[in-house]
Amino acid sequence: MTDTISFSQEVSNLLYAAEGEPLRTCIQCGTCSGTCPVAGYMDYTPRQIIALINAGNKEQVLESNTFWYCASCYHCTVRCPQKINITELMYALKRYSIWKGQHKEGLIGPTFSEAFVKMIVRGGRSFEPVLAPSYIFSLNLREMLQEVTNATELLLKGRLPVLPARIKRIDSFKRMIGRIIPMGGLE
Amino acid sequence: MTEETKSFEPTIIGFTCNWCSYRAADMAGTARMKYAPNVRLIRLMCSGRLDPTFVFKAFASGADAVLISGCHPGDCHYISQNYKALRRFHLMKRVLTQLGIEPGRLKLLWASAAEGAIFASEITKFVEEVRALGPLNWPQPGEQVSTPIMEEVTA
Amino acid sequence: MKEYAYFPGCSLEKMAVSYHLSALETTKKLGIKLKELEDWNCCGATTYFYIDELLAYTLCARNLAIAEKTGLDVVAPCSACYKNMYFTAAHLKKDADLAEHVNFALEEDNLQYNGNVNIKHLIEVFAQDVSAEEIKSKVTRPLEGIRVAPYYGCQIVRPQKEKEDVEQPQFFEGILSAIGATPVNYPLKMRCCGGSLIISSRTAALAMVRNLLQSAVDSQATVIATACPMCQVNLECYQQQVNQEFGTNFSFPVLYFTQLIGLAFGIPPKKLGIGKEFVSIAPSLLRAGQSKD
Amino acid sequence: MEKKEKIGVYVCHCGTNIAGVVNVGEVSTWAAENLKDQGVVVSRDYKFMCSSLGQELIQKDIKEYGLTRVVVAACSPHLHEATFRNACKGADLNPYLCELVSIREQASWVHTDKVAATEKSKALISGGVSRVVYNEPLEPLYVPIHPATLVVGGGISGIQAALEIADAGYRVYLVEREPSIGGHMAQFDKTFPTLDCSACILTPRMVQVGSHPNITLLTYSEIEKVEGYVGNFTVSIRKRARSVDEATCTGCGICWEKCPKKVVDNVFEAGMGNRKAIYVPFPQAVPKYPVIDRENCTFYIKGTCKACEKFCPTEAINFAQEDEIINVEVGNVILATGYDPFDARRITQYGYGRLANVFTSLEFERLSNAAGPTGGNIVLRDGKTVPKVVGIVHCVGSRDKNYNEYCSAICCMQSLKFAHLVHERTGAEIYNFYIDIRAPGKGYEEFYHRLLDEGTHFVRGKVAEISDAVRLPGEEGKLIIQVEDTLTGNQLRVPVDMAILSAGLEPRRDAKAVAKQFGISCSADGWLIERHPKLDPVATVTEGIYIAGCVQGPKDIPASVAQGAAAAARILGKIMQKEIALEPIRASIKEEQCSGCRICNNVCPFNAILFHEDKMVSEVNPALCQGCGTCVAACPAGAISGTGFSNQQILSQIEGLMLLNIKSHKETVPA
Repeated sequence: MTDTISFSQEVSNLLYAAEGEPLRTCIQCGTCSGTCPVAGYMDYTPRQIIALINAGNKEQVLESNTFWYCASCYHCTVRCPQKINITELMYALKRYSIWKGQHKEGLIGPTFSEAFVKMIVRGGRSFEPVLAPSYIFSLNLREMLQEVTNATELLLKGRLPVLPARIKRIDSFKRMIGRIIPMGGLE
Repeated sequence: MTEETKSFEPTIIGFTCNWCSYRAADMAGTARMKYAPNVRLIRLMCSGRLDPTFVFKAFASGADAVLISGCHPGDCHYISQNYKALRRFHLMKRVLTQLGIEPGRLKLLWASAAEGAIFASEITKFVEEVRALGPLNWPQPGEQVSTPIMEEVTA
Repeated sequence: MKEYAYFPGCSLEKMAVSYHLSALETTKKLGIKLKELEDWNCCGATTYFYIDELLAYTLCARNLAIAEKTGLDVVAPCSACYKNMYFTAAHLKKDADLAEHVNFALEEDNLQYNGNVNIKHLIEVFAQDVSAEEIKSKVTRPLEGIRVAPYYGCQIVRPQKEKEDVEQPQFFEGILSAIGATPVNYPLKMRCCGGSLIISSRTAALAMVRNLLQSAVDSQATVIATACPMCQVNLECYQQQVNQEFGTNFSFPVLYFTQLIGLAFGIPPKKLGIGKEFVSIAPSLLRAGQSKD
Repeated sequence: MEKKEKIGVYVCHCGTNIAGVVNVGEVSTWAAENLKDQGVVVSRDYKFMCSSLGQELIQKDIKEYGLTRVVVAACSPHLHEATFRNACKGADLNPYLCELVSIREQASWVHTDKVAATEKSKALISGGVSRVVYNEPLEPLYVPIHPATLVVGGGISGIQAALEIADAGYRVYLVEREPSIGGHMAQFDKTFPTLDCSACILTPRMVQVGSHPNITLLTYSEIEKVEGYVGNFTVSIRKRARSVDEATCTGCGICWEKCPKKVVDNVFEAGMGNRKAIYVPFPQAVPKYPVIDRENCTFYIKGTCKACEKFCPTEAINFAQEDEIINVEVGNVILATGYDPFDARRITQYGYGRLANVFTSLEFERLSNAAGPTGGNIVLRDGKTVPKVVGIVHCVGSRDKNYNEYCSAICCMQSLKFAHLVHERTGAEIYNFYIDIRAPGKGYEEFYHRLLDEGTHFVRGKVAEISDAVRLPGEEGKLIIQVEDTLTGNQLRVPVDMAILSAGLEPRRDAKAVAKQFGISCSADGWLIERHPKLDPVATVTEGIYIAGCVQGPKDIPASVAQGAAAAARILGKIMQKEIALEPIRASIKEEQCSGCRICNNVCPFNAILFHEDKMVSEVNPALCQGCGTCVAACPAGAISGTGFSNQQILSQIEGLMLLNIKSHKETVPA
């Protein structure tokens, strides 16, 4: 059988453990978008994204910045009258777009997340200076200067680590991750 | 036999009361909710009518499991008779254990007339549980009844 | 003596070291021991959860498995770590299939998670496990007249866990009252600080920070109290950028709630990491802390 | 060997409802072939068994084949058992020798696997055939119907029901919890969409109730206990002490004028106004007698005052009055206990109770009521400022899985009414925040158009939050309603002076307890369940208990009135019949087998089993027995049999369901 699954189902399938009702139950009331602190910066509001997904407009969804602008504040999720887990939906879209290598040009989100994941795999803990190159060059000049100023001040106040943090059992830690994701996929 | 275990379809006898659980089954029907076709229902006026003989008769007649279903505690049409069913249920579970039958083959389900969805999903779940237990095999004479008798935790 | 397994999380190692210091100092005063989790790893932050859920659950489960061996409840001071670990534990409890996957990976590190760990946010320890009376009894320098904006942020209360009030909780205010401060009506106390958008979507995040700061000013607060390293850094360290972006003139102190408690307990400011902030705290606050010497 | 029964099996297609999944032809042939030994002499399938042609088919067979038993495999017995029993009766076969097997609700509608559904249908029919052999001919029990009716709840629905029955010449006991009848409708100023004055249309009805010779009005009263069954209920009513003697009180009003104790009226005035400790809820109250609110009366608290007693010209004040228990006999009951408004405090982000100028719909009703605390002036909480911008929030507590999933049906129209009143009285700018406008009643859509024409703004979007977090110029001192205008995709911050939360309807807090008291059930939402959602909307599964108005689900005034009248009509029909046939499902004790152990005496919840000390045996009183069968199962001597559900019937049905009655199958079952 050549059952083609809808984009809505594809996205739903990416929500491994998220609870909540399926996207098709959305009543388009706009509570999520009314609540969202970032809605004004998004190409489409969260409600519109759900409508586009349910309509099967995959390209339009993946090319939008909406899910990269989600701040994970979960405010929409706790208010949704249909109990749709909208924040997890945004995660699923990020995942989908990274896996497919398809996303809007000029976004910092995708490169930053990749760098972050690699860093944890290498050391087990977060080490801010490693992250900087992943995004610093995507910032505009003014933002880059801001970032450097901030880093300097943090360093002066003793709030920035000089040496990368590492957990002790890093080898077994890496093998553990290897059981979930083949290492080649990340390194 | 091997073929039977491969696609074992248990047969389950279900007892419902007339007021809540049978109506829950009706509700599941009216709402076209789907569930496994392995359960055959017998309507009683009340779960309190359930004579333990019925359960043993069902097992003796070849049923792989028995479902007892009634109104929620406190909602009985006959005031409190479902509590009597509850007490008999615990008793029957013990007797079954002593006879060497897995107590998981007897299930008690409270379902109100509005809970068609719960009724349907619980039946499907139960069928899966019984499927996992396999066909009911009465212990043969001389066979050791391995299930410990007194370890059961009473609810 | 109460004891907890303490998961500081990556930020508290350096970036939010003052949170770390003040958490240890204040809990000590209350007779609580925070025992740092042995060889803990990053909780995965938000990033892992959108890259690969299974991997993210495994990262959290490793910490949970280590904690389980101690038999103690886990305390996380960072809201994101807390949320990640809380929901990892919840999902693992409900989903046997997921637990099996995760435990398969944990085997490589000779670990196993059996689902028996409670996770708490540090502020819950102060709000629930310790009574207001106990806190009051340790206060030597009540923060009288200090108007504090209690900033809850997001992930302490959201997503919803049980039936608790996620829109207008009051536990933060309760703690502030216990140390003699005046919690102000801070209408944006539940709104987001922008989180990691400060990196990925700078303009949006700065606007969010601007709103939060403005609301605190409008509420006539002296200081914002936070319970999350991310919130603290966004609210405090980016004020200059906010000012550049919006032509504002913010210079508003943002402290961890544990630092405020520490001041009220009479702990020397230095031991609480005070002095590491970009925006110096108002002298009045320090004075309030020290006045009854 | 007993005489062999002749059984007819009838398999219904129910159009495609059954035949679409179950192979009815195969089932029917199978029954004819395999259940021959059980006595099946004829087996047929037919498109619609319940049609008159289908029934005639059965009747013809009964005559031609001399059938002694009938098994119909069709829908649930709760739907058509009576139909087929009557058909058998028409052919002179005792109706209780007919057995209904549900292969629709239990097979075709719930299974997708056609083979499995067909096999299951066969087993179910086999069970029915095995059982019906042991069915006994029974005669229904006839009991007289008491011509009086109890109506619980004095809102518009209960009022309508009471008047219909009383006008027909029968006694009605109308019980109301509050001091006056009138219900929520008495609190409203206008009714949608006609904008009739609510009081003008309601009060004449209330007066009629108060003066009707056939209505015994019991206000400030509650149901204490209900016993009996259809036709013969005994109801205990607690008439709470009013502290006012109704026989001497003239309702002159001097007492509440003189009473020095002011109390915030949280019931009738929704907290917007005050009353006295001795009070009538509103001027047109029926009955006109006041009550003393003992929790707030100075005399009951401190032991002094008695101002009311001093000034009462007829010495009607009686501080020592006690609750009275009144027992009444009724044949039928109507429950019309209405609804509670959704508590808007639960949605904390809407700020009700925290932000002063957020109002609930009930508060607004009082605010806009000419007889209300502001004389109908729509003003802010300060009591004087007229709002310039008003936001009306729809769906508060409705259509939201966090609160109530259902649509409360009346809030759209209620909101439109509010918008109109605000427009008319203040000229303010009005925003309606809605998800969908639901205006399905007569004249409702037209009313919506009228509002559009009046210039009311309609913003399609569920309000995210209402706050006092001002940020932009022009927001100072206002409430900010944050919402997405979903039609443009823009996030809006709408500054308003007043926000009205159009709260939904909820089941009464004690609806569950009331349902239990009267032996009926609630849906998952908490509304009482009707016997059939389409065809029997005011009856319940318990004979003699009817429901009307919002107790059954959210509805507007016309629908509530219609249901009140409908319930009354149903009951009048029953009263006219003078008696009712009860199902003869009863337990009976074989005296010679009874050991006199008295176990059955204790398990019976209806005290229907008597013990004869002289003979040392127990006996069932058939009028009290409800037929649950618990005693049958409990009797250690097997001396009790339950008609209609005997051991033999059920044990045989089990064998039938397991197909043990079929020779070929028997051999394959391991010993």
